[in-house]
Parts: sequence; C-alpha cells; structure tokens
Amino acid sequence: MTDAEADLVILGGGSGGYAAAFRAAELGLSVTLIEKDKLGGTCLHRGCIPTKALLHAAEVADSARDGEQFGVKSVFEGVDMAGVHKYKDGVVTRLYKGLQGLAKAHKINYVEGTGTFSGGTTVTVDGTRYTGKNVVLATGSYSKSLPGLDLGGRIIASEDALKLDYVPKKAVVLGGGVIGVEFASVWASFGTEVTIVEALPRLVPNEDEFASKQLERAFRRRKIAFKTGVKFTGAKQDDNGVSVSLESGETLEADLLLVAVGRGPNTAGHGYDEAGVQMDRGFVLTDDLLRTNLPNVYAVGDIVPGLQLAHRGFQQGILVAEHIAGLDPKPIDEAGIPRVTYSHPEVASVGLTEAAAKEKFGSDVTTLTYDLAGNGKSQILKTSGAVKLVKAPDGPVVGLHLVGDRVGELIGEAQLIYNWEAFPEDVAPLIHAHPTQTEALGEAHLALAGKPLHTHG
Amino acid sequence: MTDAEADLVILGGGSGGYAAAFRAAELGLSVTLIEKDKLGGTCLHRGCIPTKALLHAAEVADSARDGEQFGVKSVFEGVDMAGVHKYKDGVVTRLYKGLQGLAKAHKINYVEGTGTFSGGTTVTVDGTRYTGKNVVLATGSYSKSLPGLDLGGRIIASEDALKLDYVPKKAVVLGGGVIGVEFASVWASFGTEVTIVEALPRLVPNEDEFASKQLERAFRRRKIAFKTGVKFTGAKQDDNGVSVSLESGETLEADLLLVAVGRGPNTAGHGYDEAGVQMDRGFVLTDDLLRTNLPNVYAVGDIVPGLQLAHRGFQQGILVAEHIAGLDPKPIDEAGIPRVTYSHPEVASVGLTEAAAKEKFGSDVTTLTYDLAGNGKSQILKTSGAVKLVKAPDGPVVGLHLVGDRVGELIGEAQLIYNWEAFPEDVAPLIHAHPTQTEALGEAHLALAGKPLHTHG
Amino acid sequence: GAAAPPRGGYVPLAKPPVRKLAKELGVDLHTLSGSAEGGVITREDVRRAAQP
Ligand SMILES: Cc1cc2nc3c(=O)[nH]c(=O)nc-3n(C[C@H](O)[C@H](O)[C@H](O)COP(=O)(O)OP(=O)(O)OC[C@H]3O[C@@H](n4cnc5c(N)ncnc54)[C@H](O)[C@@H]3O)c2cc1C
Ligand SMILES: Cc1cc2nc3c(=O)[nH]c(=O)nc-3n(C[C@H](O)[C@H](O)[C@H](O)COP(=O)(O)OP(=O)(O)OC[C@H]3O[C@@H](n4cnc5c(N)ncnc54)[C@H](O)[C@@H]3O)c2cc1C
Repeated sequence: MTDAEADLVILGGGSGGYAAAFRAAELGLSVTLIEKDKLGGTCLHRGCIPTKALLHAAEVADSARDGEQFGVKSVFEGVDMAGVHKYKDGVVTRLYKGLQGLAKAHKINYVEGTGTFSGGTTVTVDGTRYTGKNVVLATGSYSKSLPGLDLGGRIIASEDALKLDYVPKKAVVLGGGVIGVEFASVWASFGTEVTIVEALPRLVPNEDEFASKQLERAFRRRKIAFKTGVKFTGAKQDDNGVSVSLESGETLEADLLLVAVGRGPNTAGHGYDEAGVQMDRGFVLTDDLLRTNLPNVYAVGDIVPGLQLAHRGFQQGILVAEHIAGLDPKPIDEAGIPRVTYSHPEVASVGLTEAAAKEKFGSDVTTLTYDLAGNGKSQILKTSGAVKLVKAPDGPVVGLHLVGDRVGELIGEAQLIYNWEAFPEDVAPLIHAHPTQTEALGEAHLALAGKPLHTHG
Repeated sequence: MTDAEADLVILGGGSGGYAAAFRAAELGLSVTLIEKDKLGGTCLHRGCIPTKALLHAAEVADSARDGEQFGVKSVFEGVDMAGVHKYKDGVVTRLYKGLQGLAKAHKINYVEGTGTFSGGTTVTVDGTRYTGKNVVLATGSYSKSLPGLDLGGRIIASEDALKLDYVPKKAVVLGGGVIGVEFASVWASFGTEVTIVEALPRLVPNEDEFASKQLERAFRRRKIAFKTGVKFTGAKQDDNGVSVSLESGETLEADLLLVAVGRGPNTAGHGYDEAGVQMDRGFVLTDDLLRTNLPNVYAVGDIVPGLQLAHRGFQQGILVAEHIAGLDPKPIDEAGIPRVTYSHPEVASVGLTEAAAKEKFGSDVTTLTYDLAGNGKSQILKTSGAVKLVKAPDGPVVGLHLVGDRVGELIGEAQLIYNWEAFPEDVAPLIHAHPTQTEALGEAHLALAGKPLHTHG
Repeated sequence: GAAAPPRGGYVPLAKPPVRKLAKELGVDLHTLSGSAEGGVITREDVRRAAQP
C-alpha cells in the first residue's frame, strides 16, 4: 500500500474524532479518519444513545404501570427484551446511517483499521502510513473495573448490560455515578430489585449535594436501594448468582453485578507512550487548545482529563479543527458544559456547585432553591424535584442544578444563562411559558432577583 | 359595610390580576383584590392547567397503546373519565391551595364578590366602595361562539369539554387555533374520531406556516381529520347527535361539537363603558405601560388586545405593579412572549414568523430549518418535527419555531435567544447536551452560523 | 416572609450575549455609553469600541 497524506489525520471515529473531521472538512482541510470499529464510537453504539433508548423504554413501562393515577386504564405486562433491543438498535442504526452519510458528504477519507501513532504526525494502519500536517488522538475510553474484580459471567460492565436478553430479578450496581444510576433506574422500571453501592458518601457525587439529596429521596420512593460511603471488598459468582461483599461486613446476593466505577482512557498500545506523548495516569495532557506536548499533535474526548461527555468531545473536536484551520477559537470553559443524568428523575447541571462557587468566590455566594411542587407542569407530570441556583457575590448566576423528570431539556436555557454570565435580573423580566417546567427556572431567577412571583417572598 | 381604601384595587383574580396583586404587595403597597369566583381565574380552573392535565392523560394513553414499539408489553384498555377528572382536579386543587397561601402571605385584602367599576378609582362590590390610588381592570375573557350558533346540549365550549364525563365517539371541533387543536389532540388519544373545521387556510394560523404544515402532517398521521379554508354554516342537534354543515355543502355528523373560535374580552356589564374606559370591539385600549385613557386606571390580561396567554397576564400584572410603585419597568415586547400549543406534537414559538420578519426587515431575512430526524433524543421518543430559525439581515435571530413532542420546554432557551437578541454565532459555540432535544436548537444555530455539525453543510 | 429581597448586584446595561462579546473582545463596558434606548449598550457599540 502506498502511503497517504492529508491536512489532518484523526485516530478514532467517536464523538471527538468525527466532530474534528467534519468541522475540518467544512473548513476546506483534507481529512483521514481512522476507526477500527464503527463510526460514532462509544456514544452512538455503546453509550449515550442505547442507554437513553433503554431509559425511554423504562419511562414507557412506568407510565403504563402508573396509568391509573391519570385515569388511564393501562396495564403493564412486563418487558419484552427482544423488542426493546429491536427498538434500541433501530434508533442506533438510523443515526449511524446518518453519520455515515455525513462522512461521505464531507469527503472524509475513512480508513477502517487499527491505527498506531508512529510519532511525528504519522499514524500507521496495517503497514500503511498516514501522515498529516496535524494529528488528532481520539481513542476514547473503556469501562474500568476494580483490582481483583474480573468482568465475566454475572459480573458485567455497561457494554454487556446493554445487550442483556433478560431482566434480572436482583442486581447490584457498583458505582453511583451517572452510568450506574442510569442502569439502576432502567432496571428498577423493568421490575428488578436494585441495590447501588457507592464508596463516596452520596449518589452522583460530582453533582451539587442538593442534587444528590433530591435523587436519593426519589430513589428511596422508587424502592431503589443504595449504600453510600461503603467500600466493595469482593464478589463471588456461581451458577445461581453473584454475592457481593462490602467493607461493612454485609453481603448482597444478586443475579448480576454491574460494574460502573468509571471509564479509563484508552491510550495504551497505540504508540502514544513510545512516541513520547505526555500522559498522566493514562490520560493525555493538553493545553487549553487541546495541544499535546508534541508539535501538531492534538488530543480530544475521553482521553483528555475532565468530563467524559460526548458533547464535550464534539466541542473539543470543533475547536481543534478550527485552530488547525487558522481560526481563533476560544478555549472551552469546562464548567460551561452541561451535564445530564437521564435517570427517573433526571439530574441536570451546568456551572459550579455551591461548594465550588464558595471556593472560588468566598462565602458570600448566594443560592436559591425552588421546589417543583410549585411548578404546575411538574405537578401534572407528578414529578418532584427542585431547581437550585448559585450566584456569585454581586455577580452573575454561576451554577444551575435541576432534579426532576424531564429537566434535562431545561439545561439548554441554563447553559445560556451560565455561559453568557447572565444576572438574575436579566432573566427575571422574561416570564416563561405557562404551564411549562421552564417556569421553575423563571421563578427561581425571579426570586433571586428579589421579585418572586409564585413563591413566598 | 364601610368603604375601604388601598394603594391598589384590582378587579379580577386571574393570572393578570393576582400577579399585579402579589408584586404590588411585595413592593409594599396595600392591595384589594376582588374576585367573584375563584382566585386563579380561567387559567387555573378552566384553562391552562386542566387542559394540560387532559393532555398528559392523553400522552399516558398513547404511550400505553404504543408500548410495543419500545419493547414494552403494555395494554391500553380505555380511559376512565372519572379517574381523569380526579387526577385533573387534584392538580388544580393543589395549585389553588398554593395560590391562596400566597395571597395570604402577601396580606392581600381578598374580597369575594362581583365588582363594578364605578369610575374614578373605585370599584363597588355589593354596595361597598373600594377606592384605590390606582385601579387595575383584569376581568379576563369568555368563550365566543358564532352568530346563530347557540351553546348547549351537544354544542359545547371548552369549559364544558373539560367536564365531559364520557369520551365522545365522534367529535367536530370548530376552530383550529390552540384550544381547538389541543382538545382535538386529547380526544384523538382517548379514541375519538375527530374532525377540525377551520375557516382560515391552515391549522394554528397565527403560527409560522412551517409550523402549520408540520402539525398538519402529524395530525394526518394520527388520523385527525381537518378541513381548513372552509366556513361553518350551521349546526343542528337532536337526541342522536349533532350535524354540522359547511359552506362546501358537506355535512359532518358527530356526538359533539366543540366551539373553539376564540375568546372575547369580558368587559360588558362591569361599568367600564359607563365610566368612559376607551375600548375597541370590547377590548380595553392601553398604552405600552398598560394605562387606559382614565387616570390611574390600568388594564391587564385577556381584556387587552394581543396574545391571550396566562404568562402575558403575569408579565403585564408585574409591570403595572412596578410602575405604580414608582419603579421604571420597560414596556413588554409582545413578540418576545413565548407561545406553546401543547398538542401531540407540540408547537412552540417566540419572536416573529418568517412572514412578519420579511415585512419588518425586507426580503433579506434568512431562515434555517433543522429536521428532528437528525436529533437523537427525538428519534428515541419517536417524534418527528423540526426547528425553524428566522434571522434578520446582518442581525440577530428574530424568530424561533418548533414542532415535535415535548418541544414546548425548549421555548425557555428560545426565549432567551430572542429577547437577548443573540446572533447565531453567540449560540453556536455552546454545544448542547447529548442526547437532548435542545441539541436541535443548537444544531440549527450552528448551521445558521455556517458551521453545521450534524447536518449536511 | 419579611426578609429583605436579596440584592442582585450590578447589571451593566447590555444584554448578556453582548456582555459576553465585550468580554471576549476585551472591551470594558463601564467605559461605554450605550446608543440604544435607555442607554443600553449594543453590539455595535462594543464592536466600535473594540476597533483599534
Ligand atoms: C454507558 C454509557 C453511557 C453514556 N451516556 C452518555 C450520555 O448520555 N451523554 C454523554 O454526553 N456522554 C455519554 N457517555 C460518554 C460518551 O460516550 C463519551 O464521552 C464519548 O463517546 C467520548 O468520545 P470519544 O471520541 O472520546 O471516544 P469514543 O466515543 O470512545 O470513540 C473512540 C473511538 O476510537 C476507536 N479507536 C480506539 N482505538 C483505536 C485505534 N487504535 N485505531 C482505530 N480506532 C481506534 C474506537 O473504536 C472508538 O470508536 C456515555 C458512556 C457510556 C459508556
Ligand atoms: C381552554 C383554555 C386553555 C388555555 N391554555 C392556556 C395555556 O396553556 N397557556 C396560557 O398561557 N394560556 C392559556 N389559556 C389562556 C389563559 O387562561 C388566559 O390568558 C388567562 O387566564 C388570562 O388571564 P386574565 O387574568 O386576563 O383573565 P382570567 O384568568 O379570565 O381571570 C379573570 C377573573 O376575573 C373574574 N371576574 C370577571 N369579572 C368580574 C367581576 N365583575 N367582579 C369580580 N371578578 C370578576 C373572573 O371570575 C376571573 O377569575 C387557556 C385558556 C383556555 C380557555
């Protein structure tokens, strides 16, 4: 095979890699995109999309189960996992086709195969050398486990959990972060007895404490058990089940143990080390324009320390492409990236937690919490939860935190408020549509601006 | 009874009236609020809230009916109208209690009774004269009918439609505006065969044509029949049904005819005319600070020409209170008030339609439409629809129009974009959370800024 | 409650995206007087101020 050149060679066709590819192509650069598996990567095939399909099936199940509360004579007779997979795979396939179409339209040179970074700005695939004016590393992440805990059989990671062809009777979920909480929520809706084990003192420990409390309250009501602040010590499995032991001495019996203790950077065995890419605990280190220590070598997505989110990958990929094309993109404010946990109820946030804001701005930070009990649309949905705002002293709103069914969609507005550094007084005059859940955001800003409408002043 | 004085006397305790009352009280004014029926008015008791409860029950019904598409074995066995009303009334009652609590907390002098505006700044209730430094007229609106079409029996308006204790087999809905479309949507979900008759050439005729087309396509798929551009000529009823005749010569047979041809201002018989309040076709005329032609007499809500929406009433009520208290509130940009039709699918908009924008800015207005087929979360929900943006030449985004299930919640973000006069370039760098429906807004702005991500460039 | 309403703090007379733009362009809004109604600082005011 002859060697090939391009303006940009990208290793890995996940969220970060393909976004860089598309944006670079739009800007007139020639792009080679190397992917060993499927365009779209983790998010499309094993992450965001399939999990959210499961979560929607779970919502449909809950809705049918609870129909009577709304005067609807509906019956829930269980879940047909083959049908769920058909639905889920259908969604993935359609989006996958769309993505492939976009790659074609952008005239991306798509190379199927496993690439190795060979130093300089060259990636080698099956002996062929692809040399770019620039290289972007975007090899993503993998499900981690704990020392001594081997995946296999009844001990599974999210990849296998997505393919399960039955609904477990009892499951233990190790890890109360976003992935653990989402699967716990799905299974509970499908009828599984779930227990979450989290070493840190609360569920969704990266969120504001307020959000953890709200979520824990909701999970308690849903009879999703959780043990926080307790360490896992070991798991044993046999034909009948898996038994999970905790530091507390307790043992949990289940059909299945889902290991959701985080995702590690997929940076070993691809030549990074050998080429001298600077790394820390496996993550590729970059400056705020995503440049590694090597000239013309960038990194994006889950291999870069920070939030492991698809849209962060998109944003980073776009930034890198624009920087390479000679535009002047601004560094990304990591706190301005919206975060959503799509469980029932949802947790959504952007900006700083109260604790982080106090660290940054001192103790004069103000906060305001608005309960969804006062929000008509949330009452109609029969969801509870709240909105919490965090405000810098004499400054803008620097943190927005929401818990409740469907509040993930409110993060679009919240994202503008945080990133445009709006003051409560900017939002307050804009009375929100009635009755929507967005009104909860509106009311919170009204109250923070000193002019509450539907709250006690 | 002795006569009473207050800084502010408000006639009518609906959205507009109570918002004025609460805000005025917050600002230290003494307030008398006169209401002949129930605090909360049309919106809470006969409008926004009960209709949205019906629409949510409808969503639950659809979800149960369609469970199989998602792999959920759910069965829909019909609607139990007694149960629906229990749910709906439960929501209303809870919010009503909250509102009464707020009135108490604000120390509003709440007067139950029918008031008559006696000129000056006095309202009389059962012989007692309530004189304010200022008066706010807020008597709301009523369901109109057409000449020769008397309500009664099988010919009903929205008030009765909300109380119906059965699901009609066949219904004709006269009027394809927001109220007609919402009831059509509910009944179709409950199993009714519905035909909408609209004299104007399209459903939701106040919306951008794009939205009408999208909604009509969706209704066609749902087998909701509609006849647009055709005039109603008469209706006859007997024990077996109602027969509706159209100008086209066609006759529609049904169990029920819902008349949803608009709402008229409730301004007759309350002394307005006698006191010399300037009116036009029954609507009270005001300047942009909601002042009538009479000194210290204001009007808010549905009696003022313009959008008949609860949150417009809130916004106007707040403005009036602030103006009276000596603050300097800015006039409301009517186009900046978000509009949502909560049907399945929803229609939401803020700012100008393309036609209005072209009238204002000339033909160089640009538009961009993003189809929800490219939006992962919409695919997961199995909803179709689109987002349309309208942009002023070398200017900001001046119109945002959305169609699709649940897009009503995206109007919060859209409202900030319109009212803050954002350019597509302001929104584009803020990559939205994946996978949410807000991404459709994000992608549309990316594309309009010339940097599409998940669209063909 | 009777508690004093929380003070919102100073809001420069520009819409949030314009403030954000000013920040990116290194324009100090306090040095500008707005050209729009009510003294509101517009995008053009900021762009003009940003020109060398
Ligand atoms: C269960 C789960 C749910 C999630 N849900 C969400 C969510 O709802 N929202 C959200 O924002 N994020 C979510 N995420 C995270 C999201 O999937 C990741 O942040 C995102 O995929 C990271 O993109 P990436 O481009 O860095 O890596 P990846 O998407 O992992 O892509 C890396 C690609 O590189 C390829 N590759 C690796 N090595 C090589 C090689 N040597 N040669 C060629 N190709 C190679 C891989 O095959 C892969 O396709 C979820 C993740 C999981 C696991
Ligand atoms: C079916 C339906 C659905 C709707 N859905 C929505 C929606 O989803 N979102 C939305 O924003 N809007 C919706 N609306 C519109 C909304 O209800 C109105 O815009 C809003 O209620 C107007 O508020 P108002 O204060 O002007 O009048 P009203 O709410 O009508 O209040 C007027 C009050 O004045 C009282 N009153 C009248 N005359 C006297 C008198 N002489 N003495 C004492 N009291 C008097 C009445 O009893 C009433 O309580 C809907 C309306 C209907 C009919």
